[in-house]
Amino acid sequence: GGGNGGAGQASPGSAGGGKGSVTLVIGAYSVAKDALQEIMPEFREEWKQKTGQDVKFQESYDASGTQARAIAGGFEADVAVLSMEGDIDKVEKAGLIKNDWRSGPDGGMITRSIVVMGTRAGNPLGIRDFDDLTKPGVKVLYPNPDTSGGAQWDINAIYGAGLKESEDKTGAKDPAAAKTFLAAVHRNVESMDKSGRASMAAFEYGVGDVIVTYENELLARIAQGVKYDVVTPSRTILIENPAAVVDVNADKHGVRAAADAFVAFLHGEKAQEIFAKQGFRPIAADVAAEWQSKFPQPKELFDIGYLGGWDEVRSTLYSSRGVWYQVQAGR
Amino acid sequence: MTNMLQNRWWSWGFRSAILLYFILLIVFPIIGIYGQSLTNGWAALVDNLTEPIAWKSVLLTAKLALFATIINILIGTMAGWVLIRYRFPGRSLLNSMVDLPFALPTAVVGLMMLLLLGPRSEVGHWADSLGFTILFHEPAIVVAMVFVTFPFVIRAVQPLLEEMDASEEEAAYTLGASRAKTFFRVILPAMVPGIMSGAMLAFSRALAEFGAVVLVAGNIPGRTLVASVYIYGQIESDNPAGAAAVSVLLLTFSFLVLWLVSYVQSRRTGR
Amino acid sequence: MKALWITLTFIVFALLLGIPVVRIAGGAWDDGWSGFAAGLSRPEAVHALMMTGLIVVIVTAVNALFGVMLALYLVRAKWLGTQLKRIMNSIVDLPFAVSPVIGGLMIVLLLGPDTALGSLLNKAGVPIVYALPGMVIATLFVTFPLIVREVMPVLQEIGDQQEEAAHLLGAYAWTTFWRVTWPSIRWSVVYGVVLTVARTLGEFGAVLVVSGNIINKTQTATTLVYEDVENFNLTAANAVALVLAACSIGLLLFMEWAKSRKAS
Amino acid sequence: MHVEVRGLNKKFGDFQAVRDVEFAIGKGQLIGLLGPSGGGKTSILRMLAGLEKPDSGDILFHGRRVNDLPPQERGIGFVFQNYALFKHMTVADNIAFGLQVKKWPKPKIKERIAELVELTGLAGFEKRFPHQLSGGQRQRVAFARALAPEPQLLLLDEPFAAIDAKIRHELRSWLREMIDRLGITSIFVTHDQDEAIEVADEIMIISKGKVEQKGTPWEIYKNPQTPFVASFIGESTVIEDIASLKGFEAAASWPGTKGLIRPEYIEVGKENEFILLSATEAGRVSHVHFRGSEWLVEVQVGEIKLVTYRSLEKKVLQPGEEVRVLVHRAYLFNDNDNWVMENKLKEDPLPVHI
Amino acid sequence: MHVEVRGLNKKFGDFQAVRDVEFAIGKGQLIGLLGPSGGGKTSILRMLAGLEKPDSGDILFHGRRVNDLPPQERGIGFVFQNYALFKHMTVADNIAFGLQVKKWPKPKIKERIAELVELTGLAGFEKRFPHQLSGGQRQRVAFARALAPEPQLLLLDEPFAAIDAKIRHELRSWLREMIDRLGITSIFVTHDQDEAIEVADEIMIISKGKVEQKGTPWEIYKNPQTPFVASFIGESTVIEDIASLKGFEAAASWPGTKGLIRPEYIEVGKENEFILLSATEAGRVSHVHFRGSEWLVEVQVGEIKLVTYRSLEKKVLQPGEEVRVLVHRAYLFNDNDNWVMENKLKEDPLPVHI
Ligand SMILES: Nc1ncnc2c1ncn2[C@@H]1O[C@H](COP(=O)(O)OP(=O)(O)OP(=O)(O)O)[C@@H](O)[C@H]1O
Ligand SMILES: Nc1ncnc2c1ncn2[C@@H]1O[C@H](COP(=O)(O)OP(=O)(O)OP(=O)(O)O)[C@@H](O)[C@H]1O
Ligand SMILES: [Mg+2]
Ligand SMILES: [Mg+2]
Ligand SMILES: O=S(=O)([O-])[O-]
Repeated sequence: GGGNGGAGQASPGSAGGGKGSVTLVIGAYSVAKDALQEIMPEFREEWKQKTGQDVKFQESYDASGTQARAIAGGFEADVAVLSMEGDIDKVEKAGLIKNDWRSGPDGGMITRSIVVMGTRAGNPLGIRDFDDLTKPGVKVLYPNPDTSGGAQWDINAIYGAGLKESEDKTGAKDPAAAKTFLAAVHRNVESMDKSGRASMAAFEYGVGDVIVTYENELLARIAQGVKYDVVTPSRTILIENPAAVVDVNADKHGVRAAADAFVAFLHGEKAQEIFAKQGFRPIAADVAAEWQSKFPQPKELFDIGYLGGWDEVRSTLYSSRGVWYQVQAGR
Repeated sequence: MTNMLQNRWWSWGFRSAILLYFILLIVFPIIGIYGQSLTNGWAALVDNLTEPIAWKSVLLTAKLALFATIINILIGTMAGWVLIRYRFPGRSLLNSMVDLPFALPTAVVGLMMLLLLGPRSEVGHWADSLGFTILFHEPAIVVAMVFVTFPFVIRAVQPLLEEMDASEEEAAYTLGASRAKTFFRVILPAMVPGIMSGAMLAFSRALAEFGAVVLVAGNIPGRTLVASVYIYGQIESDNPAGAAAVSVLLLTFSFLVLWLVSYVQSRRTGR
Repeated sequence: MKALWITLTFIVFALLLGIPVVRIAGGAWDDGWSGFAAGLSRPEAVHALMMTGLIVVIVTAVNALFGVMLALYLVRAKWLGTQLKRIMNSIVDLPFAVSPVIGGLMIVLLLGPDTALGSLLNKAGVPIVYALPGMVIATLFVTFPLIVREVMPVLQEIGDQQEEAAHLLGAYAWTTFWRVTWPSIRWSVVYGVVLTVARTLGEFGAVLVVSGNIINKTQTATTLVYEDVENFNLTAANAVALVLAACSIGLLLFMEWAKSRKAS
Repeated sequence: MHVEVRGLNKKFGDFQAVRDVEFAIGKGQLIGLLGPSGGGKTSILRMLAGLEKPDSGDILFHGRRVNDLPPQERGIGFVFQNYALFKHMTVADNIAFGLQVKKWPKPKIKERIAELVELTGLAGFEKRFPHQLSGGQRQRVAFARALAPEPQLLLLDEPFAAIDAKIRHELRSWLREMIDRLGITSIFVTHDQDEAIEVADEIMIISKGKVEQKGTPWEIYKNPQTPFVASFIGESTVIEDIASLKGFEAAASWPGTKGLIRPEYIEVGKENEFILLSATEAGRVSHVHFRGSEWLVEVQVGEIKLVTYRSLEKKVLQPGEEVRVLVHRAYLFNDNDNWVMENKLKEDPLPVHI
Repeated sequence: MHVEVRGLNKKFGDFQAVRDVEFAIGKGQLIGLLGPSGGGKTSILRMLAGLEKPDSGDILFHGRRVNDLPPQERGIGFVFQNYALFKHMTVADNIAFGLQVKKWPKPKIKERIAELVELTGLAGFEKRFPHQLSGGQRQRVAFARALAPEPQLLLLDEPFAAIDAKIRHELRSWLREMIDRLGITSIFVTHDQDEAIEVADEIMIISKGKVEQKGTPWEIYKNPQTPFVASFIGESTVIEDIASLKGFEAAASWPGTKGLIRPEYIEVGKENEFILLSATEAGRVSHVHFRGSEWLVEVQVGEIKLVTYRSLEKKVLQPGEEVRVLVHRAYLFNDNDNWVMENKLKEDPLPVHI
């Protein structure tokens, strides 16, 4: 029905378990939509068998940061599925997540991916690595890190690759060289769209030669029949996407059990398979092993820890006068 | 007497209702934005505004919005005129299409422009061969702005033309004025309030348009980043004060322009 | 000369409106009728369209009433000083100068569950943000100037003598309005309403922020389209967009028909 | 400009507003259009100006058919009945408009505006907008605007209706003077018969879309060709039983004939004021009104009520007073014919003037 | 309704349109407002109606101050100078409006419309819209609309300006009759002096925002209180050197005094037409015009040009003819004073009327 009533208000009497139905409100980032929508029916079935209760989902998909802010600002999601821990942190900071979500299985992460490059079929420009993005005349697409969580991963990857390269050459991390590298790539950027998806769309309609994006995004497009080449750079970053129960909301709606179960389910085999099919690198060890061959390993894969963790990245890269700002302002 | 009292109460009630609505719905959120811009104090506001990326985006937006508005004034006046004064097959279809740009979701609009102006389109090719790119450059932004503000001038001009008294026009003819002259000296000035009304709306809307622009603008700071996208970025990167600061700049600018226009107009017609 | 102008108008319309619409229509039919039907018959599409319809009705009604009244006051009222009128006049347009995103954000910040007013209303069972009321408010804010701006110039053009005549014949504000003023401003109100409807159909930014975009709950047609576009579900996006476009065109064709019927 | 109109017809829907109108006007003439409201005067002017397309008929200026000429090219000045001022222009701009169109040099335009503003008594109002003017002031602007470019043909639709007698008089003489000087042909509509009679070279009476009569004021007064004209021009009383009046007994030989008597056909007074007492009737004053510069006297003669004027210089008559009434003449008409009949008993030694 | 106005002032911007206007009008009176265009007549009516707020001053109806009463509650009928018809309503709907507002029963409204439509000669036009009417027809609709609800106070701003003499006459008499029957108080603006004099109980002369004089037509004519009124009312010639005329030599004792002579103060004729030849001047006819029901004769007496009328019944004078001129009286005025002076040589046995 209509639009009355507050968001996330579960149907009454759902707390008890056993009978009736329960409504789970999911606030997720857009990229996860296809996978989640495949997973939900599976969970519904399982839950029904287990408790005899019907689970209904109310889903909202938006850019990760937007979603985080919406939840922090009062959107009563029971489960948050976001593209990076920083966004879950936002929700936590708003006092909505009380448990230590990182201590869960897989450190709270449900999927992995890496930042890769996509080119037109046949890789006409012969792009092999991030270095090639600095060549004059190469038109590069990545989204705007101000608005897109994905873009932050992309920038992190390029910046980190620069850092790694300097470390490989000189033995020490040279932030200045990394910054120069990032700036050189940035000069070739044709457009910074507001989200990874928008960037992908632009690429799909003929804009640019190379897109820097999540591996799973590219794989999903290729699975749809679009012809791209995936170029895995020699040095790139490992992406980890978290999911967490928003305690305050789940308790308020009395759907704690289902919410916990759902998050657990996301870590489970069935869900991980589905994620993998959608192009995510599974996090569960057994599934990961099974899919190992499907996902090429970059020469040097680093994680956010290499850059000092999200807090450090936010303060050095994305602060108001940080590296990213200086790159844009051309300083 | 009860009748009179009733009337007084009614009119008083209406007045308060309107004013209240106006204040609550319009003035309040706007004041809210001003307040928001000051959450971190004046210094922060000044900082946010002197930020080159910020003011460059505002300048760019104002410039392009002005362009778009001028284009819309021209084609809007023409289309409004043609749709009201001439009878020709297809007229009502055209008239019904006027509001399309509003009804179409901006996401689709942006996408269409991407398709129509992009490198794979005829237009894109043609522009490329002439040595400039439309997409992700200023022309695309202007086209997007023109598109999303297209109905304003037309719709503001039309009812005016319908209500206009024919005799002024006739008087001009008898004084020897050609149709063109009559249009420019007699009819157009009468249309000016409508054109202005429409143009102001178009200008404001163009200043703030996001959805359609963001897909085709390129959003490169200092070059193709428009204010609304900058604002969006600031919000997304958890700097609502910075977003509000730029908004405040646009709002103040807009307000001043609007005030000036209404002042000049009232001076010009003595009303 | 006349032919030239008509041709030019056709060209402008074809370039600016015709081609995109054809493209959209073509896109909606990419997978033939079934794709189009599937795009529209999804439960979330049906729900989103209903949601949009509901908002259109409420917003149009409220803004038509208040917009016309405010236009009347801004043009005629003597109890508002000239200066005050001029300032209000300039404020009327400001919602347009506010980026819809920040407009929506303001509503979240002012009426969200964390604010005094918001929590009060929430307790009373009327949640504003991430629910219909907030979406309506956001849309009201965003579309507010349309009707006011349509009506004001016409009120100025027709002058106040007919209204004075009605007053002297004993007609109070209400009668005067309905019997004398309304027939003259009718078409401007209609155009304003059509614009409002169209804008409401197409409104995205502000609604996205205040709605939370919950599928089958607060998702509107436009936010659905946005999501479909994001997910490369272009056929469905085009199908919904086409419905919105058709609504807008249909509304105006209906108005034209009503008008011509009245004229004959 | 020589103006000729042939077989002009105009219908609005089913309503025939103008019906077979024909006339010719010589260059430099000033023609007064008189006629009841709704008679078709404005419609005729609008067709002359090219603002309305005739259903049939020709309009010729200088012998050239101009039916298909747009108004711009007809060289016309038009004062609209409802002024049709340019609302968004000042008085000065309104007047200047036609001159600017004709590309007059700026200083000459300024001069002309100054002259017309002075003439129309609008000095000091140049910067005002029409909505800041009084009704008469607006009309004067319309007048000045139409005259400014000194058009070849002037069409004035009640140009003085809202203006007081004094200014009207001045404008009228100035108009007359300008017309004579420049040889402008003019047609003006008026409801003021005195005005028409005073300034027009010829008068055209229009009623129900038809030209009832065209001629000099004196001709029309002296020899109205239809009863309508006779009763429309001047004041008059229609008397059913005219044969009952002394001196008009002969009228009885035309059955169905009525008489029309104007105030100036009648003299009232005490017995000593008349030489030809035998031609007078006995009457009784029923009313005396002051009428500006005369007394209006109503007298009852038998069954008949007659109206006449009496000089303020003469002895004031009192209601109820017995007086003598001399009816000099009457205008007789029946369904087929109409003619003037002098009082047969009057042996006035002077020749008959009327 | 008894109407009283005290110290009324109105400025438009810097322009003082109405200045200290004071007057009182008894119930059932019909007052004619006369005055030059732009004098402030419309402004006064608008303030009475409540359409314009006076800057200062009081308006009292029946002794009650109504300044703050909205127009709806003043019970006024108003005929606008430019009609202000409801564009979107037919003639019938326009007339019915006031009645519907007053919730008259339908059949009565219909009846009233029929009556007014008949009266104003608009039968057959009930279904027309204003833009399909001629100027005069529109004005008649405005008139009918204002009168339909039989208001207590009628304000008519040149209600007959666009209407021909005949209909005007009828409407006028009907108005007079209705006013008398219902005791309606009325104020009407007119530029037609004859009209004002004919129907008004009292006349108020307004000039430059001030009331120059208020009184019965006869009072104003006989005893104009300012030179402005004297020259505004009726026709007149102002003579600088009045003392040079026979019989007015005494005027020389007030230096700076001018004379104002009306046509009806003067008689012209051949010698045999005068009894008191000694009081006449010698003159020469310079022009003779036909003026509807009289001849207008211009005579030159020495340096002075005088204008007078001559009956059509008398012998026609020819331009250039030598005639005798008798000036019965003159209205003398200087900066301080004004008075009427009779011709000292005239030994008219009759008492002086004027
Ligand atoms: N557009 C129209 N549609 C229908 N009838 C019309 C239209 N215009 C004029 N008429 C009618 O034609 C007739 C002649 O109108 P016109 O304006 O020529 O009269 P007029 O002689 O100028 O009258 P007035 O002295 O009142 O101005 C009137 O009866 C009028 O009602
Ligand atoms: N809105 C206004 N702004 C400025 N001046 C005005 C305004 N309205 C009227 N006036 C001026 O006030 C004076 C009086 O105007 P008003 O209309 O009362 O004159 P009136 O006596 O009715 O003249 P008329 O006989 O020409 O209709 C005029 O000089 C006019 O120019
Ligand atoms: Mg007319
Ligand atoms: Mg007036
Ligand atoms: O949707 S993104 O935030 O990942 O771009």
